[in-house]
Amino acid sequence: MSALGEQAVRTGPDLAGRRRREARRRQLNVIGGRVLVAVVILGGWELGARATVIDRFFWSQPSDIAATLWRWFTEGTDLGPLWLQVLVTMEETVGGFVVGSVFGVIFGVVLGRNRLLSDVLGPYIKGANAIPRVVVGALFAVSLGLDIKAKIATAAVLVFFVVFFNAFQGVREVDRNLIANARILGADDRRLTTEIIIPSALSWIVASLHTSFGLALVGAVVGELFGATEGIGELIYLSKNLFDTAGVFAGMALLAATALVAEALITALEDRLIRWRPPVATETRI
Amino acid sequence: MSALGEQAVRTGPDLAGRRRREARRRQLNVIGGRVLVAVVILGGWELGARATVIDRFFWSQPSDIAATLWRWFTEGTDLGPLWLQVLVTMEETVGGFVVGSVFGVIFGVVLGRNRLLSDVLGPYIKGANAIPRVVVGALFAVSLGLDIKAKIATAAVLVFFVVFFNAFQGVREVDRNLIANARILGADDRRLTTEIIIPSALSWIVASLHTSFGLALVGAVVGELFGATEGIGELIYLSKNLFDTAGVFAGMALLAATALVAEALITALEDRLIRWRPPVATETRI
Amino acid sequence: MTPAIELRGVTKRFLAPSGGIYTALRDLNFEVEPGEFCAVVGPTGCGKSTTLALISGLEPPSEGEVEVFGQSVGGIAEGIGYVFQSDAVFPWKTVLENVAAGPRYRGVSNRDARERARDWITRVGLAGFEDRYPYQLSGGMRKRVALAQSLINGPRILLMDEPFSALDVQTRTLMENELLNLWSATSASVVFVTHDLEEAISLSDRVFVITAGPGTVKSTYKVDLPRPRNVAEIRFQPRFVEIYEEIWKDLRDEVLVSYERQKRGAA
Amino acid sequence: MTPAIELRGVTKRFLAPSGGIYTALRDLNFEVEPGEFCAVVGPTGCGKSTTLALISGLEPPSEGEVEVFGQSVGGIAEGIGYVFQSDAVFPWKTVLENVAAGPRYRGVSNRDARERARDWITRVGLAGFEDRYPYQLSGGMRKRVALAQSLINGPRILLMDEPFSALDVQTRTLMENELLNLWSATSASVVFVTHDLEEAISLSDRVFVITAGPGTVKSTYKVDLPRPRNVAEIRFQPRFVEIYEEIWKDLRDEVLVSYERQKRGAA
Amino acid sequence: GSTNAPSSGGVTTISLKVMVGGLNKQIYLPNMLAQRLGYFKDQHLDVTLIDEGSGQASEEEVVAGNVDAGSGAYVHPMVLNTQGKKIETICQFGIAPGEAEVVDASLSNITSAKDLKGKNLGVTDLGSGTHVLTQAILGSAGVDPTSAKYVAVGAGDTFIAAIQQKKIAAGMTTFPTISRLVNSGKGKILVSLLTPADTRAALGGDYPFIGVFAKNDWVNSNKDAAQRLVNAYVKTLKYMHSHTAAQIADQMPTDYYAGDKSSYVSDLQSQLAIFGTDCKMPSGGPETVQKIQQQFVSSFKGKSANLSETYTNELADKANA
Ligand SMILES: Nc1ncnc2c1ncn2[C@@H]1O[C@H](COP(=O)(O)OP(=O)(O)OP(=O)(O)O)[C@@H](O)[C@H]1O
Ligand SMILES: Nc1ncnc2c1ncn2[C@@H]1O[C@H](COP(=O)(O)OP(=O)(O)OP(=O)(O)O)[C@@H](O)[C@H]1O
Ligand SMILES: [Mg+2]
Ligand SMILES: [Mg+2]
Repeated sequence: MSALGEQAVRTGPDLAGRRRREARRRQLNVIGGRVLVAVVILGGWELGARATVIDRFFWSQPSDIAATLWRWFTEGTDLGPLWLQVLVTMEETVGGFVVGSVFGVIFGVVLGRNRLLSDVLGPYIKGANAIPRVVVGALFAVSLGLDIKAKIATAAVLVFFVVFFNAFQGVREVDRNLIANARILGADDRRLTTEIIIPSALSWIVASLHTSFGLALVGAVVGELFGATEGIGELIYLSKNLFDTAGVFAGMALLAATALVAEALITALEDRLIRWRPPVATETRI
Repeated sequence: MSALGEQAVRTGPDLAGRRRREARRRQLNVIGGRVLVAVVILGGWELGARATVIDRFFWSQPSDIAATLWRWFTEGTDLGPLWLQVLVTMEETVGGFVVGSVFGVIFGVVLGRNRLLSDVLGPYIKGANAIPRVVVGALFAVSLGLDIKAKIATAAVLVFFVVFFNAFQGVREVDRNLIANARILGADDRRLTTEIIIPSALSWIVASLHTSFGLALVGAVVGELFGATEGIGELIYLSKNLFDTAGVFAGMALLAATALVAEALITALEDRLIRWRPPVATETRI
Repeated sequence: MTPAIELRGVTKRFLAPSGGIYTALRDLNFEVEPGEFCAVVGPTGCGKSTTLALISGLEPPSEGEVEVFGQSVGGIAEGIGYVFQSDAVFPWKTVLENVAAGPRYRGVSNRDARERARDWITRVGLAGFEDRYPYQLSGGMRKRVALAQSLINGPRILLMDEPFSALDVQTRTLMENELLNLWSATSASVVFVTHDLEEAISLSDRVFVITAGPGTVKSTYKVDLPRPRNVAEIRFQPRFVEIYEEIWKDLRDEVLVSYERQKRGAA
Repeated sequence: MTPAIELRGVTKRFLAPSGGIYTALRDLNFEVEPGEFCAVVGPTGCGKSTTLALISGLEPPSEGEVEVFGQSVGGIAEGIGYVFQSDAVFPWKTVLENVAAGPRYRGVSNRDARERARDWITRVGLAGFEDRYPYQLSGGMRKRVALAQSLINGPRILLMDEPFSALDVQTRTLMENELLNLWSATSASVVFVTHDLEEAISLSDRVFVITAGPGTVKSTYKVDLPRPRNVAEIRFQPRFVEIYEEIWKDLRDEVLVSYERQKRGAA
Repeated sequence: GSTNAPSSGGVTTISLKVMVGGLNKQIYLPNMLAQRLGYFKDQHLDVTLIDEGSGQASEEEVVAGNVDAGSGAYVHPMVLNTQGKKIETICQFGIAPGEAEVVDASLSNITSAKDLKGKNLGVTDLGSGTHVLTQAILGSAGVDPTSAKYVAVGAGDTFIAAIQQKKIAAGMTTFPTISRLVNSGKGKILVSLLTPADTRAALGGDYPFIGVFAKNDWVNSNKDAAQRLVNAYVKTLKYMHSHTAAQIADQMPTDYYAGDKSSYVSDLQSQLAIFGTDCKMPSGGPETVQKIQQQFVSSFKGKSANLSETYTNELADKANA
């Protein structure tokens, strides 16, 4: 602050500096907390397994899981090199995520804007949401073939509903004052949608994207139940069939790691898109 | 309106009456639209199947599905009377729905309120969201036993994440002015949570409940993969294994119908809880 | 000549929370000539904002007829500018984008719209704040953004709901003069809601006094002060004081009625 | 005696959108004695609301020290009432619930809280509207709900940010008198932000004039008018007019500076 | 679909997709073994083996034309035949199911299939092959199959958990679940369908189980490809009968016996007998299967398949010639 060349203040300590230090300490706390949680969970699991409190046959143990991951990493998996499995699943996931969320947003916005349409189609969409994705995945495998299309479709279906319901509600939550103002200012339906409704519903949509990427991964894995030759899901099923519990957990760890990377990207996107908000810095203060 | 005994107005037609008539016409339009959609989908499907454009082996046809439903209804299913299957699945679903959404709301609110906790636990929750529910279902079956507990847990896991992410975001969206005001008025943390945060995040939470019930059904059906002897999911699997596609679709229709009933209940709840909103009647006008 | 705005026998009712019906406006008759500047005063809660909502087409009347330039209003009417009583600037747009929104919506190219917006931002005294988001502005500044947002469209009918109430006296006087200049150049019809009788008189051709309770027009006063006016000076003219006294008596009665009634508890 | 409120060398900066830093308040010094009624006036955007936010503890100062009753403020301070400039009533609570919120939060039983709330609702002239939700109220009515909500807690320090700007003159005068009655009974320290100099003088013991740009106290004026006052009458006392003239010159300069600077475009 | 590409030797290489209902299960072993031994390549076939979680889906994919051939139980072509979908087995590997009814070892009072009356019995999935086989062993032992309660418990750890949690008294399953239970002393084999002899004793005839099938149309119009496929499988079966379990296991991917090769080998040892040597349908097998279907599967009651359309020995005969 003083670098800005402003005059020194008469009294009081450097609050800005104090807050910077606080922020740094917070950061350390967070990392410490995360490590602590990991140590407690993994340590407890490992010890429990070693003390046979936890049945290793069903639950494996962290050291075995790490060893499996290491083996996959260095020697490749049975289905081929590890990166290939990750890549295949990522393609399916990203495809499903994009397709599902684009359709979810479009349907959500259109139905949110149009009362008649939402009244007419609402029950069908709500009913469809109850159809088990495993069954849907099988139908897709039959009708779309066994390549990536069916997996993308399965992932997209999982994503669609979550995004749809949020986009729909987000649209209906838009401040009526703002809509009125935009209308008066001359916004036509298209403008109203792109400039008022969507920005305003954005936090709803982005919130659903946080869940969605994980769901897209789940969908891709479910899709790999049917006719896959590679992918993380296939790796998990193979391990499961072979009673290789460590492999099952290793696969899940891979999925979790993938999701976290994607999460970081979505959060970055969110921060960019919602710049017009008061910064979260003071959030802790109130 | 004139029943209120107010003086008649000089000019202008009875606008209130006109709007009442409009509302009635709208209602008819909605019903007509719904029927039209049903007729187009089911009719097209039936005709397509009869013209063998659609392969009945994979897609069955509405008349067969209806016949299967009727048979289940009148003669019972292979697994026992139909109501029993519905009841079993409903128990699992409602259990999973309640457990999942209660935990989702609690975690969402607590983490939404506490920056440190959300920073520490966030990655774990986001990672866990990417774990395929089918695998989780198997783990639950192993650890919780093969009875209703495992199915409830599977359904709850599906519900949890959706509700959690929405509740979390809903809490963070609360108008900072209102929080400031409540703080100044003397609200402690508990009051702030119950009287400001939750009411304000309510539309977020309720929106997630709309998706959640469907997901709970899906979870219950996935749970029925393991250790079930009855339930709608079991009925679907049985039909599927016997290449009885009509049975598969009949089961899905049952799920959809169940979801719609639940939806109606959630909507009623929503209307009760969010009475403080401007009524939606004028929504169509802007 | 058809009036610019005409309300005939308009009644507006709302559903009260008890399930009953609350009548906000009853049998309101109201005419604004083209190019006329009208002010509306009345006790709080008498239905001033509701009247503007009816004219703009945002709310339908329960009974009666609302016409703008001879056309019955059945939705958002064309060519209207509306400065809302409550904040309605777009939080996700900067000041510049907020002000440029109107022209852009009406098909002006992005560049031109921004240019005109810059001009208007300067007129309302916000130059230098173009890139701010609304949360970074003070209350008065947000109000001025809203003002520029409406005026930039050059509306034929301008509805203003206490637009200057958040401004300090000096800024307010400046803005009032600015508004009069603009208005005389465009000959728009203005309906100006205010709770400040001085402001009402110094700006307008006609003042409508609305009654308490279910609002209706109690009386109208012609303001026969010469134009162009300077609002800072006009208040000291003897004719102004005369008009003020006259309307004030009328208004005060209404306000007292309203206040007393509310104190007693009539919903 | 320790002052009720003391700001020493307070600077408040905000991050400007360009990434730079905008200084809203610079080296502000400010003291309010216990039981004193202070008014703060200044051009829009000079930092009046920011000052209140600092005192309440909602915002931390960038530099300098804020003390309330000798205690450094490090969060929401105790015993404070705050009438916000923008709407902050709870939309999901009825008028009654909104007003009763404060006492309930402070441990008063539900019944008693409601009883006291009813009393306050009547005092602000909203009897009969207890069951309304905020969206069913007019702008002025919402403001009065906010007022009752703050006053019911009997705060030792009362921060008011243009609380009466949405009210018509008559209601406003009534509310001002009501406020003075209340204040004299409780001897709370009041910081009253307004853009209406008349209001500032007629209510307060001391008037702070804040400079344009980065706000700081330009000058303070003692208002040595006798109490109890009737705000409707006091304006006509010669001493009032004297004080008014004096402050007005000072203030007008600031407002002009602010306006000119904004016209030229200094962010 | 199959694509043809000229190869260096003048013989065109044909690409085929074969979907397998559980590649790593030992009863499906000839598929992966043929691949690993290079027998497909020898026949100028480029075969992609697609793994499939559930059995029935591979038949559906064959019918849908998404794959050229599938590997699964013989009963499926039979059921599909009654629904007008014509697919036929071109190579029958297993002439016995390779399944066994494993009983909870702590239930000493259950000593034969008769004692299963009224008990909870585990099957992988309702309506699946294990369900039908369980009903068949009960029926053959003179117990009313409807007197028992069938619980879908999947396979693997969920099956083992079901036994441990006393959720089921016994259940029909395959290796390696069988050996896991038996080796740990948690379960013992009550009725074995692991060898042809045991199967005949339990069900009164051969029960052809896993094989390779394709659409009849496809076989007729792709005679050459089908023949080469069967050639490769016949060669594989012959390899299996001329080598030890350990030698066969050496050919398989290491993940298939992750960490525990010896139990993989011993499981395989006890299973080798279910495999035929010539890809041919055992005589009388289809009739046995159909009889069991008609007796115990309610949706099959009163139906009968045209058995001659459900398999062909023609290709196998040529391959063996
Ligand atoms: N949606 C609504 N439901 C019920 N009552 C309403 C609704 N909107 C407005 N009212 C009532 O109508 C009356 C007129 O409201 P309006 O906002 O027009 O007042 P106003 O004259 O603009 O007051 P102010 O000067 O305080 O802004 C008020 O009593 C208000 O409570
Ligand atoms: N969060 C923020 N980020 C950046 N600038 C801000 C922020 N909050 C306030 N400001 C700036 O600080 C200055 C003072 O704002 P403040 O709201 O205190 O003014 P004010 O005196 O209350 O004005 P008014 O009378 O119009 O309400 C303004 O220029 C405003 O743009
Ligand atoms: Mg109003
Ligand atoms: Mg302010």
